[in-house]
Amino acid sequence: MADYKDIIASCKDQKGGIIEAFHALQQEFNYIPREALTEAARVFGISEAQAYGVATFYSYLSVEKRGKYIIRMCESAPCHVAGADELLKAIEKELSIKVGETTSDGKFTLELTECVGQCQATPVITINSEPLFNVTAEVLPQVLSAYK
Amino acid sequence: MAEEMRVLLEYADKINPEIADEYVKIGGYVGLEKARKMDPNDLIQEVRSSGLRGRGGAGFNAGMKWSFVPKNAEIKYVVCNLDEGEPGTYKDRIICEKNAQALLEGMAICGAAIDSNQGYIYCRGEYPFIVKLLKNAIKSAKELGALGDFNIEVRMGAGAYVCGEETALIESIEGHRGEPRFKPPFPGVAGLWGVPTVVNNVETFACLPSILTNGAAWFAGIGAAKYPGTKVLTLTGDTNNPTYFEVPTDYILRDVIYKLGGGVKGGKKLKAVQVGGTSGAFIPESNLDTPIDFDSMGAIGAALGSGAVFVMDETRDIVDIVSRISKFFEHESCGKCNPCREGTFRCREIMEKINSGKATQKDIDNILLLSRVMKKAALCGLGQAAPIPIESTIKHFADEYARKIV
Amino acid sequence: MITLTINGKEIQVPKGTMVLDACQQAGADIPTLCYDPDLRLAGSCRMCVVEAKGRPNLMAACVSPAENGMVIETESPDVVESRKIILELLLARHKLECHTCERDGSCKLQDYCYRYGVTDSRYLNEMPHFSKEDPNPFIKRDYDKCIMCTKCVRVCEEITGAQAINVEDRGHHAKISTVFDGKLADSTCVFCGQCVMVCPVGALTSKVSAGKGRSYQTQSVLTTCTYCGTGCTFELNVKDDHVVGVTSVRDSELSPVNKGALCVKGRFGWDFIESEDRLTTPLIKENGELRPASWDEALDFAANKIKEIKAKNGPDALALFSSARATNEENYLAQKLFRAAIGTNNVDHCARL
Amino acid sequence: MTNSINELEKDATAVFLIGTNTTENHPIIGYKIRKNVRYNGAKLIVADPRNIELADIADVYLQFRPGTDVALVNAMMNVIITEGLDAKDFIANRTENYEQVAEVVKKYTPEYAAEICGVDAEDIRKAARIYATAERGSICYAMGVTQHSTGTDNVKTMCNLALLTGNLGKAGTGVNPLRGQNNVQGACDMGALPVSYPAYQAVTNPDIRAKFEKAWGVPLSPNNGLTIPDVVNKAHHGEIKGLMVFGENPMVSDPDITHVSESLDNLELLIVQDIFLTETAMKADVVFPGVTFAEKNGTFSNTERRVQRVRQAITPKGDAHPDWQIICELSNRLGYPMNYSSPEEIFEEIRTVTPSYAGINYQRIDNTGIHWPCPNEEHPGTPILHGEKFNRGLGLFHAIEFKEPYELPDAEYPLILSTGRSLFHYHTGTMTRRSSALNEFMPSNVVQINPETAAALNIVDNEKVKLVTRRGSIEVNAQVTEMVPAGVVFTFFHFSEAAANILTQAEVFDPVAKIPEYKVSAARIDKI
Repeated sequence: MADYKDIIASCKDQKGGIIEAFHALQQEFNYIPREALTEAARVFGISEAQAYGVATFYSYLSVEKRGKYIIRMCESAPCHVAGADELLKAIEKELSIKVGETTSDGKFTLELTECVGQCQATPVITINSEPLFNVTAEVLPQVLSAYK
Repeated sequence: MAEEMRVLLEYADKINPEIADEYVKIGGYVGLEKARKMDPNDLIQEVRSSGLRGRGGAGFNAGMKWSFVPKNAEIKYVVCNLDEGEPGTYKDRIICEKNAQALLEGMAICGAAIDSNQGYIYCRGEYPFIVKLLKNAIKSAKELGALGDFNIEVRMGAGAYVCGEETALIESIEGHRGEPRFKPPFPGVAGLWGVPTVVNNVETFACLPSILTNGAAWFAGIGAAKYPGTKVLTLTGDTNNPTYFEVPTDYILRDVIYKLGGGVKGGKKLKAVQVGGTSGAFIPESNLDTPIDFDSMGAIGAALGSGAVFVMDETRDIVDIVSRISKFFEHESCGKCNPCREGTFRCREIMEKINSGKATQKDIDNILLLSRVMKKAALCGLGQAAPIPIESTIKHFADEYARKIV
Repeated sequence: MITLTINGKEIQVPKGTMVLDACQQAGADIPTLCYDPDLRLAGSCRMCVVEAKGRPNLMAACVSPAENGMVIETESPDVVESRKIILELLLARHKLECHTCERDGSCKLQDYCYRYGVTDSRYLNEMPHFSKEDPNPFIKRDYDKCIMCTKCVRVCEEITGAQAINVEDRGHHAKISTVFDGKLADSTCVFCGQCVMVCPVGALTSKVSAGKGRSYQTQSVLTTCTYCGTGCTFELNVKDDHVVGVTSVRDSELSPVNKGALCVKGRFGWDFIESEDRLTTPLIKENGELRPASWDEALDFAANKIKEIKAKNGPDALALFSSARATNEENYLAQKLFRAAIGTNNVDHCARL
Repeated sequence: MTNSINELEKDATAVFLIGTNTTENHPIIGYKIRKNVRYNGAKLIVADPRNIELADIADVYLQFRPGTDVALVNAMMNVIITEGLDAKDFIANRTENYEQVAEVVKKYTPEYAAEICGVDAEDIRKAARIYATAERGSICYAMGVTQHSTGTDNVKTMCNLALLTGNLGKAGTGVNPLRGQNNVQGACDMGALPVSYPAYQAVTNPDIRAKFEKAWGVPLSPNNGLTIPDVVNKAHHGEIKGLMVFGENPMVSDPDITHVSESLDNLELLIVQDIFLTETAMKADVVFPGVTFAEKNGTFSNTERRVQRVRQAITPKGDAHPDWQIICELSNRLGYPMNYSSPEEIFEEIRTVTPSYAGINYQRIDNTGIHWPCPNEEHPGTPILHGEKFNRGLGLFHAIEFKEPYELPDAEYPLILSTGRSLFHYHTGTMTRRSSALNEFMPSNVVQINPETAAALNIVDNEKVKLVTRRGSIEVNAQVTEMVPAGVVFTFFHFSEAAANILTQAEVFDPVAKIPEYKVSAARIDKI
């Protein structure tokens, strides 16, 4: 695993780029580890409390450990009418977790999201930001099996 | 007239948007070259007289917006809003995927007009692949020398609808919580890092190359007189053809749904259509013959907004959908101002109560009162717009509510 | 100068004046919760909204510059309706325990609800549960009373510069927290209590003063701090002849050095005054033990001994360590005592220590 | 302070902090400086052996070896002169003796001083340039500069630096000692000093003495009195027989407490007037119960010379008396009548013999205090000294050579020990140790040790250790922290049960100011 200090340092020339650094950290760790947040605050010249405020503001950033794959289920109106609720229930059942939880093997974390801008093929889920289209309860096990 | 008119998307899928050279071969970067030779004042005037109005939501004349930027400021920024978060909207993504170079060229034209050599594109966190595409496109354009000394940096959001609001977007680029600022000062005077900043939407910038190439009069002659040009729409919901279209702005809503969209899915009847994203008003069938331009939409209490067109068939439960929409706003409120932070929360509570059949007329009265206060007292557009779906459905679909209350 | 009309009254203000100040100049009392003239503007509580003719929405007076020709109403039906609803929304998230709240009687939420006749909230339903015990001896944090004005965040950042707290999360989940929502003691907090000073409600209160008296039960006496040499001024809160707290004076005339800002010692280090250990009677040493004595006895004892030494060894066998804690008047008298009454210049104090 | 506190928030464009842990010991001043740096872009130079909070936001942080202040500042002057950054007009018009200083600092090249101070030569250059090129540069210092055997030299060197750059007499400039006690300025102003009457009027000057003899109606001693260390020593030798200690606690605050204790035990008469039974009061023959600031009226003069009101809020506890009344009673019994009806009446007398206070009265300072000098009732007070000219006319440069501290580390005592204050306590702890919240938060002393030093000694955080010097030892918990550099340890003097001043030296003082060398003692740490 890359060192969080190097990851943060690679973003330091972007003025105000702490969110970029958070993205880069999440690329590696899937969340923002505490010591990395402290380091990022230092590098970007803001307080830890401020950095924490930023990290907790955005729904795609997390300061809590998450699984290897983050499944985000879109809930916005176009997906809602396309059956998002049913799909969500199917995912919860399939993985035996509720929204916000991580599977016991640390593989999947399930989150809700608002519109991901792929409304040509609803309902949509994303796995680690990759959109998957027209997902139904029937195809779900097959879709998830592609993620090891 | 029921045809698409493709200006921005004319060469969709015919060129690789990441390769500047391909864009040049179809006449790209001619507009920028022309702009660079013009006096900045004349350039601003040219854009102004084209009648181009912001495609982001507020519909402000782009040239006019630029003219507010103080000439004497040493540093100025051009910022592109690619945070399209309105549910049902993905037209900026399409424009980037099909014609990213036009966006870059448009930003550089704006740079020439306001004397700025630094641009930022703020791309929503849901589109990491667009960030990659844009970075490649910028690299290619820089290597070709097409952008001259104009530089563009791409920054990625991280899941916050409110960052589509221009001052929240600026805060986010600065590395802060994406909370909107109060205005004035407007970004044109004090924006990114406190210096004058023009913030326009992807689609607005992408219109500029053709305006410069073909002339302001050409553009002004397309579509609605007061909101000229074309508009990229995305059709979602109960439609037979859930995809994007580019149409002139005098195109009417009925044609979007029935001609381009091929009608309501399953041959059902239409109950409602919501235009402009999830903050838009619900439009009943009776208003379908309205042109989509900004002012015509405004006249029926709706808004063109992002150009999302969400179709709901006769079987849809309006209260359930609005209840879901109220959850969206609760989730996306930044929490800075009281009317929005508390209001969106209570709106969701009341909508869920109505939806579950436990509410009374008193609850409807309470939510209408709350909506009125949010609209007039919230700090930014999010809190002001959040009650619109509620109000418009209580107005146009009262029977749907009446059915659910005790 | 620009001219504007406020509640039918025409007034002139310098360009750049905010509507809030113009309203105040026109005699209109505008309610505010997030506004603080010493802090960066937030414009977020929206209590100060006023109606400007010709504008579609209400404007927040604190962040809106006055413009020439503006016509403003500060208590129009729309304005009053908005303020009432905002108050109801805040009441719906505010743990109502005025009966035991330290800030009962000095709470802005209470004051404004009273002013606008807001008795309860039609939006009362789910309540937030943000409060948890913060084990520090100085500041009680009860965020179930917090109304999110963020003055504490701004004062911590801008006046003290400790930057210990910020808004965490967003929307209705937003709350004030330290990094990773930890204890204040583990943060960069220096317990200056500036946050307590600016909190408009009972979300942040002094643990040292808790239960000792509310604002309407106490008298305030302006004085100067007894600790370091900065010379901060503050008010001692007095109830039944006991000091029960320290509060800030924000007025720069009355608090020229600190403008209400204090440090942990000034704000929370006052209860030594009421300590059980205080000396309350003169003492005389007898057989190696100090025993209580009357003033006459103690003073006579001291005076006689001084006279004796002076007679035997001369005045320079006597010395005074005066006090850098005592007043000018006392130091003057003390040195005068030794110089004029005893006759020695053996006078010093601990300026070097 | 030559200048006022609020200038540090608004006017200063560069601030040079040396030997002051401002945010802990003068928090409000520290906050103002931080605000100026963060929001107005003021430059900040911090010189301190400890990595204090403000070092985090400093443009240059000089973590120099304790006691090498003169070498450091001489080198800054060397840079300023070499690079032509000195204020030539100011030097020519308003100062004298420049040449001597220029000559002395020649050898203090940044490289030479860097060797002595243990800092980077380039940082000395940077610091010098920032301070010298600032439009308005302010020097602030505290006990970190003065509590040395070379304290007076250190202070004079700061003055040299200000004179060299013309940073005096304007808003945001000056040489600003931050004084540690609420009324240490006032006590000095009031003549609680062995060599001067109120307003620093020399007791040895016959004209002045005549003035005071007239005012007070008795003949006065023509001889300078004794300083506290001299009194303690002479009590030890039996020459001082009687001592009155008023609101002081030398059994905690003074160097080498064992020595102090012996001295006090040797007295025929010890009178203590205080609010608590302090460690000193326990030794007294007679104790007068005084009152706190909350129980009396009067005035304090703060570090910027602002005279402010103290107001009585409650009646004195029990049978305690306001201190001024006790002194009057005692004086009356000594046959020298003092009959004042109020502190205000005393203040009216002060004005008549204290020219710098002559224009101040209780009405004028009812709301806002006034900075002395204030010679008459029309005078607005003087926030900034030395505007047009210095008291003596021209500003005098003093050529100062660097001298090592008295007690340097050696094989037996390899560490440098400095003592000082915590944010959470005050002085001898008489008040703060009895403030419930403060004492709960910080109930006991610690010794700060650098992780490297701690590792070498096999000591872990929170471990109880024995801190030893040639005078004695205390047992304290180790606080392993980067705040102190390797080889330096720091402890607080507030705690009588683990009193830092058991460890400090009573035989070493600055020869002029008689200030003890609290900032440098040779020490060692033993495991327990």
